[in-house]
Amino acid sequence: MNEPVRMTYREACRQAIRDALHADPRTFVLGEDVGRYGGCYAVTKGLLEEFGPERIVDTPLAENGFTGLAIGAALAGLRPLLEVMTCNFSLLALDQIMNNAATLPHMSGGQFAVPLVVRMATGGGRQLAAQHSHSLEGWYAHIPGLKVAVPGTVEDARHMLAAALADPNPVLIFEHVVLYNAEAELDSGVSAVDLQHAKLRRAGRDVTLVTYGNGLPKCLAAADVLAGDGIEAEVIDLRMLRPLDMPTIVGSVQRTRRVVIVDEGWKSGSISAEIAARLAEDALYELDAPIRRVCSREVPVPYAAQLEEAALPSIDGIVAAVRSIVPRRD
Amino acid sequence: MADFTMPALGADMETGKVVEWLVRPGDRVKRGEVVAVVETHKGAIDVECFLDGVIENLAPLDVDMPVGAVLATVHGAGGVETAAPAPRASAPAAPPAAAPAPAVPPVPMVGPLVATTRARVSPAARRRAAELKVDADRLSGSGVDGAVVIADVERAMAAGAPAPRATRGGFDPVLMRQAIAAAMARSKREIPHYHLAETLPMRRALDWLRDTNEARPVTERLLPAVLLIKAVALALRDFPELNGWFVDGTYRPSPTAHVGVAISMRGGGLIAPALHDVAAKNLTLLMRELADLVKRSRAGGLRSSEIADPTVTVTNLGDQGVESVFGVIYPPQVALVGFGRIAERPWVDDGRVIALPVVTASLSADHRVSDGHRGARFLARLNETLQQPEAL
Amino acid sequence: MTTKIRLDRAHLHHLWRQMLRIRRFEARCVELYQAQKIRGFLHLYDGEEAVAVGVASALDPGRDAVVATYREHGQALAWGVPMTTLMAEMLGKVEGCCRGRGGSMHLFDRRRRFYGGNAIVGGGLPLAAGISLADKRLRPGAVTACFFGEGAVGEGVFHETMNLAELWQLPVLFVCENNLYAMGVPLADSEVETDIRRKAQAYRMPAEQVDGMDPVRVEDAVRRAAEHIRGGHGPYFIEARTYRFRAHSMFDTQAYRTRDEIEGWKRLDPIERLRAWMVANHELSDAEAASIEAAVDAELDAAVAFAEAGTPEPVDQLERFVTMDEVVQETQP
Amino acid sequence: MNTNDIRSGIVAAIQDVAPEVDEADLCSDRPLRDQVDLDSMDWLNVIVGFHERFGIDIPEVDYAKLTTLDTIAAYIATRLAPRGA
Repeated sequence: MNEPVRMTYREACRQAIRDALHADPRTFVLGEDVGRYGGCYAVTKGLLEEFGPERIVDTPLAENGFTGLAIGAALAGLRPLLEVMTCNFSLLALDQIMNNAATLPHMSGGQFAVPLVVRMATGGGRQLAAQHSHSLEGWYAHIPGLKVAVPGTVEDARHMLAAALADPNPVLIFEHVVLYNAEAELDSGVSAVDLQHAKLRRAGRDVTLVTYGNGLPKCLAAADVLAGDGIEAEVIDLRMLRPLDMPTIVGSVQRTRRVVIVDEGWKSGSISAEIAARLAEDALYELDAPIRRVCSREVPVPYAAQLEEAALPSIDGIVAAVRSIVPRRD
Repeated sequence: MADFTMPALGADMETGKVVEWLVRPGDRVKRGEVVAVVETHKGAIDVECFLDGVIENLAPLDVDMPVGAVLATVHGAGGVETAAPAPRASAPAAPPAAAPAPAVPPVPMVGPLVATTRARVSPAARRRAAELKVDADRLSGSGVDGAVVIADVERAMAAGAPAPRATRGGFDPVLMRQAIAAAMARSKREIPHYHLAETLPMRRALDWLRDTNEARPVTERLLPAVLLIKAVALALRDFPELNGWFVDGTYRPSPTAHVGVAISMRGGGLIAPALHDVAAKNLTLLMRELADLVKRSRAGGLRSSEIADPTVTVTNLGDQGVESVFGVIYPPQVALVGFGRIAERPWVDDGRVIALPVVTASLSADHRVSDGHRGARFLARLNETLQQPEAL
Repeated sequence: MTTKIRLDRAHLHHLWRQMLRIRRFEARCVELYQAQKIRGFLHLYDGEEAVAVGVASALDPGRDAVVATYREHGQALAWGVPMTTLMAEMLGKVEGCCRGRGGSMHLFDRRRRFYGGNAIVGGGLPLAAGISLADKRLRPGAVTACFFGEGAVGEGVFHETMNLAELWQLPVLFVCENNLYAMGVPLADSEVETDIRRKAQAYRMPAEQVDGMDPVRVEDAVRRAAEHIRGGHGPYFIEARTYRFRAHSMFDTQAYRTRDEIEGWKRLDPIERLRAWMVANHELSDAEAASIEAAVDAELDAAVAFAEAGTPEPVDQLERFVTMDEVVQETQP
Repeated sequence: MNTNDIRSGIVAAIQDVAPEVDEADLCSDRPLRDQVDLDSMDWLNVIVGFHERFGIDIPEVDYAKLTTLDTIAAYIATRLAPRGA
């Protein structure tokens, strides 16, 4: 396998899909403009020519319909790989995802599994304005029966799909629009990843930054800024919003005693709210400072660049949050 | 003879009233026949009767009745015996209980509190302690999970708890000596000590230890000291009068055993930092904490803030070759357990003399709080505990 | 009654027995509901038995698949789901077909490819399309029957699914049980086009309307539909015009229709009409009728006994199956 | 790993536990525990120090052979020998 070692997040997603299609004849890709157009974010470019219309299926604009259809196909023996162009359009399919995909295994008394993978672009930062800039992965992490993956690195983009397709449960993979162009070296030693554990991306002793997706590069940048002040920030990449790997988060907080959660969702009822609540419930005595959260401002994401930037979590915002709970090193 | 009762016509229906009877007393009714019209909060509904027979004593019209109340009797009838026992007319307006749900065991919704690596002090108590310049880490907590809460801080302030040690970082030997002198003098002055000793067979414990260590890497190797400390903590669970604090004339037992381990400093001097929740920790964790504590304290690296306040102290002078030790209690504690050297001694075992490794365990205790009788029982329990090393 | 080519006696009895099983099962449910042994929502099938029985008789349960609605007892019984596990499910027992977790609106039976009821109007339509897509590749010739009420045609997902099915030539049979009322709203107050069959023509899908009060006509129509589908000619749409004798659900005062209208339709009761026709044509003796009825009552009493002897699922099983360890329908078919 | 390396490794492990010890003061043929105040915990920490520095696990039963610096060095040398040090 002379796979190029250096690739973009987008190419990693495409290579993962190509591998999946070669690996299992039951797997097929369906979604809006995944075929001739090559995918709204060009992730499936070239796959129609390579695999044909039977396995790369352009769908009509009918999210609830084709999502329900994908669930039915999964019930009856296929392995559909559904692309809902962006999470903004998934709201139309929320009924099928929640009431059927997430619920049938339990409600049927364990008679059916729903081996379905749904990929969606998510997040803002491309000036697409409010209706195309939502960050809804946290909502889906509220639903028992689903698994929610938020690959923040090229490596996870490359390998999470295989794990998701092997998982008997419905797995939603959220790919942040800004990350598609990120580029990185792939470690040829890594051929698979799990869908369970968070990962320490940067060690530090003074504060724990908990984040995922497009929050990861922002937190790593913030950590570099803080290092200049002598503050060593530890960065935890959640990788999964459900299941939530609390032991890794708590383990880090027990060392640093301070935590900032960075989440592109709106604060109210977000995944960051859930993490903060669990820390207060299970690790209260480990904390030497209040929990801080850096989230999107509670506004519909505006089009104008400076407004959008002000609305989304920023590196400066993260640095400021850390400084508000870490005593200055003088 | 069977009762025709007010049917449950909907998920949220609690009461209804008959607004029209479609049969007369004495009529013959057939299964599934509509016999009445019942008014509910959603409107009038035809009601079937599932009994065959002659219907009698029809309930009065326009009287609100709970689900299950008897509306009529049908004699010469079979049919499904209703879940609601008749008559229910007198039942309170509260919704009739459906078949009682099986007793639901309280499913613990909250995960277990993470085993913390330091004293549990609530954020509020920590802030108050800072204000009052009280070392919250050294207080024993009365809050949930044994946490130090504001009340503890304020009570300690009232009781004149010692201010936090002046020096940050390592220990000033002179200050150290003065502190020990003051504590020992106060102990002798205030605490009416009584002393007891007992020789404990150690064959089972040492054999178990030898076998256990053979199976472990050197980094997890156990020492007899950690067995002794754990045994003390376990034995203390039934002797609250030996594990706690005596402050201002009142004694407060501690819910758990924070065991102070007397460690002689390399540069002279003595400190007794605590191992927390000893009873709740396994030997591997305890050994790691003990090894770390001893290494840093003897090398002078222990910080004052780390000396949390123990609720009992164990001194182990075995290494120095002393056979038994009768120590002085550290106030405000009320007991001190001492261990001498583990050594082979002659021992009469059912009429024969054999060589047996033994250790002399001693108890110094505060007679204001406990009596010799209880002290002796504690040593006996300590012995029993040490005879089952695998349970430590 | 159509003059079917050859209606043998055994088959007529079969149709009648199946409808009778459904009718009496529903009556017993009312009784158990009023005795508070069945709770929640309960939607009964009285009057529409001919549709479920006609469809099941023309298809091949186990090879073909079904996706039903929340008014699904008739479909489940006609498809062969045992009365015992159904009743136990209604009583919330672990011996129920879904361990007591689904209840009346969510009955599933994997081995018989009964892919459940669905309490979301129209929620099952895309599922059926997806199942048939899988069958097209994995089980050629299999048909998926998708039941829904005329109320579902108001849902967007109905139109999305109809288009997908015809577009991708999926082997799915759409069976619209048009009982004239969506809960309390008569068809004319919710749809501009009340001839539901014409909606299928908008997607160039072959469709026909059939008398949903006559199991023989329904079976005849479904046989033609199955031939069309198994022949690889894509989906087929059947609008069965039928009527429900009971309320929408247990707590419905039926203010939206008159008693006379109900009585009028009751004169078309599929069970009584088939009985009368068979007696007139010497296909059913009184003795045979009595023995069939006795057998149905015995099966029903046994089912209720089985259900009442059932046990509640232990609460410590609450989180089991929230996520699955394997694709159980493939590892343990 | 020649004898000098072993010797300095041993002394380093001891200093880890007893920082006040100076290598010059140690004579290599007198019992170590007469020259340095090492209780059973210190001694275990020294053994762990040997484990970390030389990658060898010394069983408790061999403690008796480790009395002086010389005997300790000899013991460690034999334990390392098979690896063609």
